[in-house]
Amino acid sequence: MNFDFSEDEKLVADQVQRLLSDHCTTAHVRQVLEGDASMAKEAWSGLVDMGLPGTVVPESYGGVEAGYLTLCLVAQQLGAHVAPTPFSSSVYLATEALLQFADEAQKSTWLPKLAAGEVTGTLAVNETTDEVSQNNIDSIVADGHLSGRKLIVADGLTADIAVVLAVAKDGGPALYLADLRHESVERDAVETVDPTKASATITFDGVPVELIGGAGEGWQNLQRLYDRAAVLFAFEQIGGAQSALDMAVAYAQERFAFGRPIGSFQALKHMMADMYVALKLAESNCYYAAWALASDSADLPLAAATARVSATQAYQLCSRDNIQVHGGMGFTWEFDCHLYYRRSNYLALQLGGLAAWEDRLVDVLPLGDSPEAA
Amino acid sequence: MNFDFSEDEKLVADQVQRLLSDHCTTAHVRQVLEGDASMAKEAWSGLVDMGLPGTVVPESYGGVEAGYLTLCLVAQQLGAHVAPTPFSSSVYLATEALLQFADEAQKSTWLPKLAAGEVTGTLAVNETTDEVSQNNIDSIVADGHLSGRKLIVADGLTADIAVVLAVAKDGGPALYLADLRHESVERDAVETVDPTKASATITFDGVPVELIGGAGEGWQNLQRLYDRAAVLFAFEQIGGAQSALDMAVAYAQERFAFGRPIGSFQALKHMMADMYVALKLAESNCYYAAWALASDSADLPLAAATARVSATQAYQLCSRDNIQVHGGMGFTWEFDCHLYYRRSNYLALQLGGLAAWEDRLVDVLPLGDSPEAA
Amino acid sequence: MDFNDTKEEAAFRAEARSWIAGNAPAHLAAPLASSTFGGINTGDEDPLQAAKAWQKKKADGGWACLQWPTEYGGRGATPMQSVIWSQEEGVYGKLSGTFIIGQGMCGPTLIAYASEEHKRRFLPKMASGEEIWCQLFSEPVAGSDLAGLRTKAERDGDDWVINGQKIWTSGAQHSDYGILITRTDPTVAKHKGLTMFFLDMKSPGVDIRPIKQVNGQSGFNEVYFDNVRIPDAQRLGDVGNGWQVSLTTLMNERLAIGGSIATGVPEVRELVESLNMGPGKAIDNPAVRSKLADWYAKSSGLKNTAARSLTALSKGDVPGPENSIGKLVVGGMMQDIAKFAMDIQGFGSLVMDPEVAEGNARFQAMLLRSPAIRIEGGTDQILRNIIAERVLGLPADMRADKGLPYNEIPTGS
Amino acid sequence: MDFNDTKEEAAFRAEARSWIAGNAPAHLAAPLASSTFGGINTGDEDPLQAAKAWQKKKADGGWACLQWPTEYGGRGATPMQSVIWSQEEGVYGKLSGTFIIGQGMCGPTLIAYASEEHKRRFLPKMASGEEIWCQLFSEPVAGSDLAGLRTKAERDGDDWVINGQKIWTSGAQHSDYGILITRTDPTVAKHKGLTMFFLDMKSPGVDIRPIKQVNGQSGFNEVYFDNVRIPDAQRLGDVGNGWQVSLTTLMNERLAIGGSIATGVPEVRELVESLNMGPGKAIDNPAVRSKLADWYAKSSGLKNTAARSLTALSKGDVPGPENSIGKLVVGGMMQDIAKFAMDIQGFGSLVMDPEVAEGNARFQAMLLRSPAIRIEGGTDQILRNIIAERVLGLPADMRADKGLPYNEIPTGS
Repeated sequence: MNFDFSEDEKLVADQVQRLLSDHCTTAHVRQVLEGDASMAKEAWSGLVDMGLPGTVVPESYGGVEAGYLTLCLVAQQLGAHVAPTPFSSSVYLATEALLQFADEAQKSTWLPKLAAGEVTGTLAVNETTDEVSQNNIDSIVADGHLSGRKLIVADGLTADIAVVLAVAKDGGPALYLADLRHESVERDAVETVDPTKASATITFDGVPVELIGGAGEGWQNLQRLYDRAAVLFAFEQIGGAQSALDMAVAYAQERFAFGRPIGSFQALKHMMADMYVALKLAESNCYYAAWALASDSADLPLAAATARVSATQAYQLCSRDNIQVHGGMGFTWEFDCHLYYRRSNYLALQLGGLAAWEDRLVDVLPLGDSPEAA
Repeated sequence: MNFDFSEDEKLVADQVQRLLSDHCTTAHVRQVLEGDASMAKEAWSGLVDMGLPGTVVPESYGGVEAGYLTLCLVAQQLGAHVAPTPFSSSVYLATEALLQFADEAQKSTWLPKLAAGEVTGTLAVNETTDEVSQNNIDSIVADGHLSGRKLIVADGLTADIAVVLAVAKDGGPALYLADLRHESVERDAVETVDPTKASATITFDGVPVELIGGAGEGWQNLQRLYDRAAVLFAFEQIGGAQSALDMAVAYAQERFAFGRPIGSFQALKHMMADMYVALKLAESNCYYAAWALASDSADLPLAAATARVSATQAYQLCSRDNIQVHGGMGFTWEFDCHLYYRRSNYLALQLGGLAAWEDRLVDVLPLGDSPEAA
Repeated sequence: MDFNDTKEEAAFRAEARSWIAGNAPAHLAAPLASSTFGGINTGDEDPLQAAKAWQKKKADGGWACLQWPTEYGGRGATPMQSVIWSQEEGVYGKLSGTFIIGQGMCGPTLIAYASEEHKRRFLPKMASGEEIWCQLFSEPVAGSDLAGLRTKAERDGDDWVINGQKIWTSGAQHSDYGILITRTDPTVAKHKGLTMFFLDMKSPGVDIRPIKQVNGQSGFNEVYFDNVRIPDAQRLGDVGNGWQVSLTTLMNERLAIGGSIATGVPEVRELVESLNMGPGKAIDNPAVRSKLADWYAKSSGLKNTAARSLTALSKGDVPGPENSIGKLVVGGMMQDIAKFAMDIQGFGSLVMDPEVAEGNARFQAMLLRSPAIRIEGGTDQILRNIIAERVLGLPADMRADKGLPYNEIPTGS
Repeated sequence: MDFNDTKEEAAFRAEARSWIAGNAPAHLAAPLASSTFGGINTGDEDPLQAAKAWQKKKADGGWACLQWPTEYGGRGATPMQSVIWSQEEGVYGKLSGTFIIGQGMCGPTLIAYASEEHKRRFLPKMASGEEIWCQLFSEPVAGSDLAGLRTKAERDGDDWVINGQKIWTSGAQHSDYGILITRTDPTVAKHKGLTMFFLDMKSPGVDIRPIKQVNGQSGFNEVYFDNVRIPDAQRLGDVGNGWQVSLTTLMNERLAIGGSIATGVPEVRELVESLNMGPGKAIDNPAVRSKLADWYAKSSGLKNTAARSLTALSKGDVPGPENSIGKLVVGGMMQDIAKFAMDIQGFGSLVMDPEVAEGNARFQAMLLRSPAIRIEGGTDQILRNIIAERVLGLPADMRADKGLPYNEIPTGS
């Protein structure tokens, strides 16, 4: 047993860290937040230059085939920097859907472009403000053309293509590939708690699409895709949680009240200790999920749900209580606390909320598997 | 509006407080805990001498007719002293059931004896370790005779009579009155987390019983009875919570560590502040429920559920964290912390657990009634 | 114990109700009711003008600052009558937010410490909303540790000269006057060298800069003082006695804030009754029911606690620090409610566009505004300290600044 | 990253498995598996004798204290092999409780500080379970503030004379030896005047009194010392250096306790799969599912954190204070689980009689035992301080005893 990332994997993470420290500072994030940029462009270019959109794409499709463990550490860095790039939508969702479900022709067409960052993709699922289910998908595909409206699509403003969950006219739900640059696609910017995510409502009015994966298998495939993506999003979440905790600790050391650093008051010390504990548990669950993803383990659905549940909890706790540690400064626009708070709440809901993932965890919990901590 | 108890009501509470300070010290409670006594006898005699078992019994049946507000304050004192007496079972449950549902003959027979403390009563409902429902009552009454087994009956070892939920042979559930001194009644002591509650398993093997209230109305009547009793039990709970909090505060003031009283550490101060907040909210909800009970308000079901939910939470929190404040001493047999902890957990489950009461609260929440705190 | 009105209370209620029916801006009722947390909706009207208009009308009718003496623009009413008025005023009460700091905190401080002449000059216009007041207490270096403030006042003839900076000043941008706490002697212990004044916010040298909050609003301000002159006649209390004066203000803050407090419970209840979740509505889901019940019990507990305080007040008791629990309970609860309400809706709940997701913005507004509740007017941590020390009698924290003159207290910089 | 055994690990696992299959007391497997929290069930056999028999057999086979050098009764194994052994030992590991303090804490302290002669004399019999050891640290006045201890050691010729009282000594009643921390100089700062010894628990003047706990058990003891003599040769470390020695012991405590920890999660899961609740089983109830998922995620997080620590240990890293999280997480979680498990069963769950309510006693045992978890071996509050200060680098609490000689520290009495 060796429960750690390799030196090679860590090396890539260090490179990403350096890239983002230069080109994805909170000043860059704020440019997107305040509408002065659509994404952190140099950061995205840097990621593309490093070949990272193709991290898990086979070399035969132009990828670097570095594996999921590397991709997990990249995701952690993106989360730590609240990176406003199309990376997560394009890589964890669109590219992953094609890798898992597309046919050879589709892969040959799109994977090289995605791996090279020439096009970016996303996933379009939700149509209502109820948690998504098989019963509230009204988008329909007839004669190879998609009509319907997706209420919220992450990076939907900038993506070139989308994997779309829709219902076949005479069949069940399935995944389809749509080119968002088509004239019958209309995109409207959507205001959310995290404006750095380039969210859009997308209306399809008879847009030609291709089936990805089996007809009628859309719902199961979506679950499979979510399981895989959940691991990567969980790494973004723990990355962000760590940054929020670091920010809280630094402030508590330098800010004085009553003649002493506020970090010497137990109320705040213990709050940060609890943040650390939540983060540590989530981090360890993420490590296990990374292994399950990388090794195609049968444990993946459980490992993914476990990582997702604890990472969502950890990031929401750390980003919230980082504000509390900062006191009045914590809810000013000027301080960076809200960048983490916004992103934590966005990530908590993308792929479905905590309640849905808790339910999924219990669904996939095999009988008799209730570990004591060993 | 006047949201406070009257001077007369408070006077009775003071008298009870003095009685219990003398005759229901923790030393008395421990005699029952360790099996050296079946109840706190002097305390019970004192309560009887004051006429308190008949607090809400009309004078025409030998009671003192002092009203439910007085009874609530008596309950609070009993809770504060963790009193091991049959008071709650006999007064809030058996007497109350007769007052609400019995016919004139039954009232004339039993109420004077109950009011005078000559006999004590209880309520027998639960038959399994599932939360009670209409579907898990197997005790049956045929030709006026009851057969079945009640798994756990509070004060079942000492009570003379019991109101029993059973199913009529050719009908639905109903409440019946049984004399527990009958030869076909078998009682077995049952070990629980709170040995001071004289709990018993009671087996009825063809015991003659009388119907109380309408045939087939047993389930609704049980709910009505629970609503009323819940208010009184909630007062016992806040009484106990206050004692546990007082004990914690006193210890934190006198115990030193690291050269200072442990109550000066924020971790403990804030824990006790949270205990206080929970208690205060519960107390205020109890006051409102007392008014609803005393004034036969249509709000009673909601007020009772609200008081019950918050009082259960407050007592469990206060009794648990009182142990934490005491550190190692808190889980010794020698210190009194466990008396409150035991009782809080017993009271939390008698009448059904928190989940059941939360459910009931939402059941009876009228549309449009969601108060902002005024 | 009796929850019904006494005969006198019923008569007062009828009078209030009748006056409101005849005078309130009925056309604002609907927009006000749909206000989201952290803002008021007055439809096409300017919120400040709408608020001032209603306040003036109330003052003219004798329904402003009910508990103040009539000679200062009040009605000489009892606390109970004041509450009855609030109940009857209902949704129109949302228009009073602008005046709360002045009427709830500055007013009582003036009543306690200002000269009779000043009281007659300033209180009636404060009551009528013609003049708005703010409170200049917190500073960048003095938040929870309020007494650690730096803003300097130096005597110069009949005036004092003020230099320094305040922060978190609500409504400074439209205030006419403010009460200001300053340090007049840095060489004594920090609580002892403070002095309170009131000042004209249009005085030369006062510079007001709005602070943008996480939710994009700017209810708070920074206020800079550059050689601002205040006549000594505008001093409130003795020189060096500012801390005691501020306690009067802050005690009234607890009353003002505790008086009426949004919890988020009605909103989440409305949501779960309509939201689809699994096979039924969210309200049929046991996890939802459990949380709703707990939140209802908490908000009900606050409401009933307020009723108990009111009874005590009616009997002449002074409200104690136990009233701190309202904000402490609500801050955490509203964060939980907002998170939960969005969670059970999933990804779609992030959409704020009211055309596609009516009512959703409510929870997003709560999500973005509720962290501030746990901080403003005393952090959760300070409130727990107050409860522990002043209600439960537990010992104070160890003090690093104990016995030190203000200018020798460690500041870390 | 690889969760599979290496070839060497697989070979070791096979060897261990095979030996266990041939030697373990198979007739105890069923009763041991049904042990409730806070006690072990060995059927008709005396638990202590059963434990000693298995330990001796392991020692004879070379499977005791695996990581110790062979000359001291160990196997010279790696940390990873030690974990593989634990996994394979499975339910029989419950028999080791009696020896954990000796082997996990006293042993490493002897290895670090005892003379070679003493190591060869005492360690093998500690490993084989023939001699049981305890740890005499806490005192009535020195719980969280361990260094505030009072028990006095005074030099008298070649001996030291001990007077005082220890408390919370697990297993003192059947221990042969113990390690003991004492105050040898009350006139210096409290951490500086301490000295560590080991002693024969049968020495004249040692008086052991069991402490009855809330759950009725007496795993802990008070130990009184009345002029007990200890030869100076049994001193561990230098005079005045006892605090540093104790840190060795306590660091190993974290490893010993963190090594295997009951969470209550398997028990509650088993319950909710069989319990009726409303129209279905409890596990179909969303409120139950939500809690079960959270608890599972926590226990899984602990398990995976332990696996990470093990990897670090295999690479030669020293385990840090981050391992404190296990007990902190489990203490609160088990209290929640016990309360919840009983709550969803209602009143009937209070019945402990196994004939009517099989398995129920498990949750009652947890309810009565779990408060102790949050206290023993470092309270939740102390653990949060350790994490905040030693892992996150936050400043220490203010110290009322800072710079004071021990005998001038305020004690409140």
